[in-house]
Amino acid sequence: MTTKLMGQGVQRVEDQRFLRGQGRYVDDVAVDPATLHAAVLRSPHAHARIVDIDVDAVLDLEGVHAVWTHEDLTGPMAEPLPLLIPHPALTHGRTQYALARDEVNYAGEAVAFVVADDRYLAEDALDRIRVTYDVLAPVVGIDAARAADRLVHDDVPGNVGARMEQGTGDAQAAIAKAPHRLELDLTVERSACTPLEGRGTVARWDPDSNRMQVWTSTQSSTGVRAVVAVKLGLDLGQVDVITPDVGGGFGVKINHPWPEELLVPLAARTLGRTVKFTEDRREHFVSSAHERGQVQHIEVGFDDDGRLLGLDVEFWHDHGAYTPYGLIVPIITSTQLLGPYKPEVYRVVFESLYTNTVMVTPYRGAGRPQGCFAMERTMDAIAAYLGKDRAEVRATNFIQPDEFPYDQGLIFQDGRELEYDSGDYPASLEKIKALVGWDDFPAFQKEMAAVGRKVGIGLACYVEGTGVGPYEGAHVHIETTGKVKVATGLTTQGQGHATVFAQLVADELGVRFEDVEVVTGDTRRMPYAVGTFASRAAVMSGSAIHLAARRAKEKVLKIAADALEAAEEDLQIVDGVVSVKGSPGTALDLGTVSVLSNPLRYAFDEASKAATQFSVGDPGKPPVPEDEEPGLEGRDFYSPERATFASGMHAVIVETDPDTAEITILKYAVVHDCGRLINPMIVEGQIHGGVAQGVAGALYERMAYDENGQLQNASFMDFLMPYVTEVPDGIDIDHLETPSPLNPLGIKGAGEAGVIPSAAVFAAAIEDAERIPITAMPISPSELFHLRQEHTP
Amino acid sequence: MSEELHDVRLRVNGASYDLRVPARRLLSDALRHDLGLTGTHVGCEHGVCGACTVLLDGAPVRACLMLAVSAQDQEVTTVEGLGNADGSLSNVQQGFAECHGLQCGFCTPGFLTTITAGLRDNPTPTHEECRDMIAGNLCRCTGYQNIVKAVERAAELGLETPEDGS
Amino acid sequence: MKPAPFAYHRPETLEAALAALAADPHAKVLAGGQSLVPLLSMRLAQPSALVDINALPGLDGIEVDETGVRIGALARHAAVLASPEVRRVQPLVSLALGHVAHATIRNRGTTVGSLVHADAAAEMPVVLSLLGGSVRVASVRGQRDIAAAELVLGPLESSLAPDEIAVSAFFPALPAGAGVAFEEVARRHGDYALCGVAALAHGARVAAGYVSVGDVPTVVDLSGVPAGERGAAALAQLDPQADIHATAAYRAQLVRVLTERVVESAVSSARGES
Amino acid sequence: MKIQGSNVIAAPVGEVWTALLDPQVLVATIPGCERLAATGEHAYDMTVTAGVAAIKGTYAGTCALADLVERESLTMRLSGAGAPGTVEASVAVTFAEVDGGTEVSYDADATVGGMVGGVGQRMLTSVSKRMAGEFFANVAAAIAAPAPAASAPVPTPSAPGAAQVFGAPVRASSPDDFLRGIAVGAGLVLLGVVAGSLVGRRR
Repeated sequence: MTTKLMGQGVQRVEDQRFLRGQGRYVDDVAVDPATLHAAVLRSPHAHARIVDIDVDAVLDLEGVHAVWTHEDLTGPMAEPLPLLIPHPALTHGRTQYALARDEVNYAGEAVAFVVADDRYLAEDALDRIRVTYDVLAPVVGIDAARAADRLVHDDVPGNVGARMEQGTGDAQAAIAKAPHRLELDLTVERSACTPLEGRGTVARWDPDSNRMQVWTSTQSSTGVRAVVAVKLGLDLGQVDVITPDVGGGFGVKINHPWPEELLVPLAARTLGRTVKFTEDRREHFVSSAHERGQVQHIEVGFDDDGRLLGLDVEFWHDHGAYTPYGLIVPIITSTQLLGPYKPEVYRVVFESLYTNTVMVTPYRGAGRPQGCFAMERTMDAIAAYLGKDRAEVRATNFIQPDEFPYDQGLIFQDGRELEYDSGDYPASLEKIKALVGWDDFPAFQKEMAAVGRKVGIGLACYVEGTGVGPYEGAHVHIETTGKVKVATGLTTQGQGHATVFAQLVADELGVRFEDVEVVTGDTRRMPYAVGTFASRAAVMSGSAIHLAARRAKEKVLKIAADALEAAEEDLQIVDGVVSVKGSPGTALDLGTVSVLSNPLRYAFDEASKAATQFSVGDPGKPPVPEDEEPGLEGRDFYSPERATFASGMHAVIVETDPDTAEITILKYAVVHDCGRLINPMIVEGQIHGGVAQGVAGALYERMAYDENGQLQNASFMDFLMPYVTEVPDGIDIDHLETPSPLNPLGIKGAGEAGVIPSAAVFAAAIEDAERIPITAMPISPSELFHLRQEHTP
Repeated sequence: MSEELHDVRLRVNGASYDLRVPARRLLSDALRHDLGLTGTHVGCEHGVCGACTVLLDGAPVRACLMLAVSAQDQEVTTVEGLGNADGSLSNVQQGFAECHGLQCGFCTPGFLTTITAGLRDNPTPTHEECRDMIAGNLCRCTGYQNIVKAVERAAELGLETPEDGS
Repeated sequence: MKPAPFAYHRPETLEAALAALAADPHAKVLAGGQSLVPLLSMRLAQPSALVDINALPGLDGIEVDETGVRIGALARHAAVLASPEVRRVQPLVSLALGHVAHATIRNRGTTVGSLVHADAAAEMPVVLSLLGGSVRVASVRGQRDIAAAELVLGPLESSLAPDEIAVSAFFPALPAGAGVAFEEVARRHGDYALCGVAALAHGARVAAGYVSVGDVPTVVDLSGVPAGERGAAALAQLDPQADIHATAAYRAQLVRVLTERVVESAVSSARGES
Repeated sequence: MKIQGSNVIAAPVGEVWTALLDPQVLVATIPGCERLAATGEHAYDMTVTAGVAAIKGTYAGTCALADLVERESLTMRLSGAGAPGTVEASVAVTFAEVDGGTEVSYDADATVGGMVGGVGQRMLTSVSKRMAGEFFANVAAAIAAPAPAASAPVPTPSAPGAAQVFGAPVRASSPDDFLRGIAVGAGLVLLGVVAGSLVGRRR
């Protein structure tokens, strides 16, 4: 009997391609001189009316095939892009046009679209387009948006896109009655996903089959498919969307459609040529999406032990110029802010505000880092106020292991109750304290202080709702060769799905891992799917694949039992061979079963010939009896009642230079609980990446907008994505496994976790080293230097 | 007026290619779009990310910071040229496979070329030297932890089964 | 991000290169291209023509004698950094080169190219100024040497005429009994420094050169200034500016801190310590 | 981007005032200015090719002098657009009689967009200030020898309406000046600035 692969650190199958340079990313598709290349003219202004666009000089340029402005768009293409996730609280949702109509609302908004023989010529053409703008004063930053002296959209009073409130009771009353009270004002700046591969789309119109084929670097192929069909007036069945290898997503590629995802197919059909758009780095900074920007006010009432009696949170969310992704980010902040704690009364209200900046959609963590920052800074403040140990105050407020399922009494991002399914927070806390050396730190800190060195330690806890619905599906097909082809609709951008999903199938079906091939994000193979975000892929597609493999297995056993004249329960499948337990001689391989599953028995191959010695089916019934289908396939869908809640705790020790205010990481520790692990190697890789992205967001990366709405650091020279030299040399990781009762595998999502507590944990550690309140993140040496100035009498 | 084209002979992974390209054609684009060697990736086009790193006469350089016409008569090695003659993975590639040194794989070719040259020049690097070897390449997925392990593993493999180092 | 069109010349003699450059006032020289090519791709630089000097013979030399180091226009940073002779005769060159971008950039970028680019944020122009070196330039009109002090007119403006090509640079040797040191603070390893300081101590003379402080490479004479007062003395002669990574006040703090550290280390190495 | 500063020119307010309002002085002092076409009173279209070192771009720009308070103050509104990006600037200029001449103070607010806006703002302030200093030397010189270089107005069909077109004298690239530093110059300066920011990094 082969050992189960679930839980094994199996090496990734996809790496064999990637390591040989045989990955196929969207810009690697249609590498052919006949392919046309697109470029987009973008607004240089943050806020302006378009008076005139003169494209006359473009078309006489040799090698230029076409140019579009909004004037040239008709029907649905001329309408605003869809608002993907409406919400009753989003009373003033606004989305942009594929090409700006009469106004631009951020520097970088698409104004004109050019198609030429190559990208060089397309950019030559952009230089010849003359746009006359009537420049308007922009609204930049949350303060300006709240002041509302100027409006981003004339018809959105106060720049308020949405106002939403929820809670579990009268928090203000609870705070008023509490023995102790505190208030905090906290700020988190903008950052962005910045995957190393930007956005890109290739489209080919096939006039013979009347079909549109689209390759795009997306986190939701089915979403792109649906919108391309609607906007181009095609039937869904005429559009195929294929997601090739994706060079990182981290959230930004879940938004769709990008203007280019519609303009490229439009151009392909209009010109009858394959058309490609590959975004360049600057475009990614000014025309994709950002996140994180939030100002938060917290009022809390607590008792002598630091127990939360009342928590009242108000925050303002900068969602940029448009709201295609609705209120997902602020809703997640407002609910996930609670983390592993159980305040007696909680109330939260937020306003989502328009600014003349790049729009906001989820970035790995999606509002949780801000919420975690609010909650954990509050915990630290309470501990400081009471003179108690920071870990102890947290422990006092933990939901206990025997309290699950625990209903927080709120509505989560998926519209379901915020009910935690499982977890063990006290155990996690003990692990993280041991891992980082929490109890020994004060002594170390004294030692260092004695030699003039400043060190500090921080701790932060989080709970992450993962694996949100509505559903994912899977299709498992056993070929007559015995090879197993698996398809699921969500996409892959580095999570190793081809490996972990193959592990699940190999285990459930009893086939060799090497015989399983997984395809993701191809609407031709699985047209019903949602997408890869919210740490949902393993939970959703993993479960669906597990169930689909089980269906295929049921059919295998039924046919094999018939062929081997044995009872199904006496059969076993090992390494792709079905045999009768105890008598290994009586066996047939899955390929043969596959042949037997199809009454049409041409003896094309050895498997078919081998099959001729067996007879299956009831002569008294039609070859394909009712309720059965030819072929050896299993198809199933997984749709959970609600999200499953992973959790974790990070701790960091930092040193701050007394002279240069440089911040150095001495130790970083993570305790992580995502239920049962499919592939620990891959889960740890996700944590490593999340931690690095967290370090980046806490100490290096920000979107440096000036007061005119110009992004001043739209390059990798000034947007400080860390190199290896900026991340911890080693991350200590310990796992806890509290299985989820909500899915057949007991798993929880792990993709986003690593980044959630970073702002909070670094703020805590720097505050501990400096004895200066840290209320705004990210923080640079320059900013720390000035904080020191302000706090030196 | 159509643009002047220049004849250029590129030697890539041991093979010679004769191209006619405009002077402004970047080496990265010539490799990817003219030669179809799409393993070399373009991540920023201003020389910071390192995804497009290739070996020029054995030394790592940014393909996005070179003109194809300027690579005339020099030996270019891309990720496609790193594997062993028998088709098996090189020690550096093998190290990445064993240590989970890649996730989305987009930045990987630039790391592989850089490390291949780095280990050729220093086959027994210290941990610090392994980190330094990759200090000019950006990766957004891995947090670099496993890439450093991969470099160390590749060095180990190199001692067991030395290669020419391309 | 693709370059605008330009004419291209790849001469094989210096004479041909100078002629090509003289023929077109808007032509630009391409050596390592690590600065120029991104500018071309962003279309911030749109020269009418490029004169690619990479095929010119004899310009990649690194000549070292007891008077100093002469570095040819095609000598890559990496080659200069790897030369033990350079390190022996003028260690400051090697110390500073270690801070120039990343190794991959140094494999292609040229030391002379970075000098004539006249960028106040680059290490090598400061080192050249501090050491009192020079750059040799050629044109159809002949050759001349430009002293470091006259090389930089302003931000990114060197005193080279449009028809001149820098063929080499000379860094004087470190005199016996002298000491040098270099240190910089950058946000990320390999980035443009927020502040960099090079120091030279020789007998009574003590001087420091500043990277990323002010519009041009700036050298400050700190002779006779006691330790502990050097930072303030240097600041009195500098005007640190703000950018998106550092306020002027923070940059001033880095000047204070690094000046004390680096000058002290130059002085002690002059004393033969460390 | 905000830039403030002031300089003293050894000439009476009247002369300085007149010089700044004289298109022939403008066209002669804007470096790389190829053409200046009057589109109204104290309003001009201009085409400027300039940059730092060999890094050049051509900008189509406008320059308008408004809120004129004789010998006291004026507002200069400038805009420029070219391949590298765009510049919109408003400069408040005030004139005051002081010992030894006229103190001209400026308070500029410039918005820089496009590629340059994204990668080149770092050095702008210092570069522009430096240029402002040089400008005053030029203006002083221009006053000493009133714009001999500028050609006489010639009507040109290419000019909007019946505008007067002032051609710039043919000359080698002149030192940077006030207009360059603060106006369309803000963009031009950026060409150099960008070079700085990029080149500083990628030697």
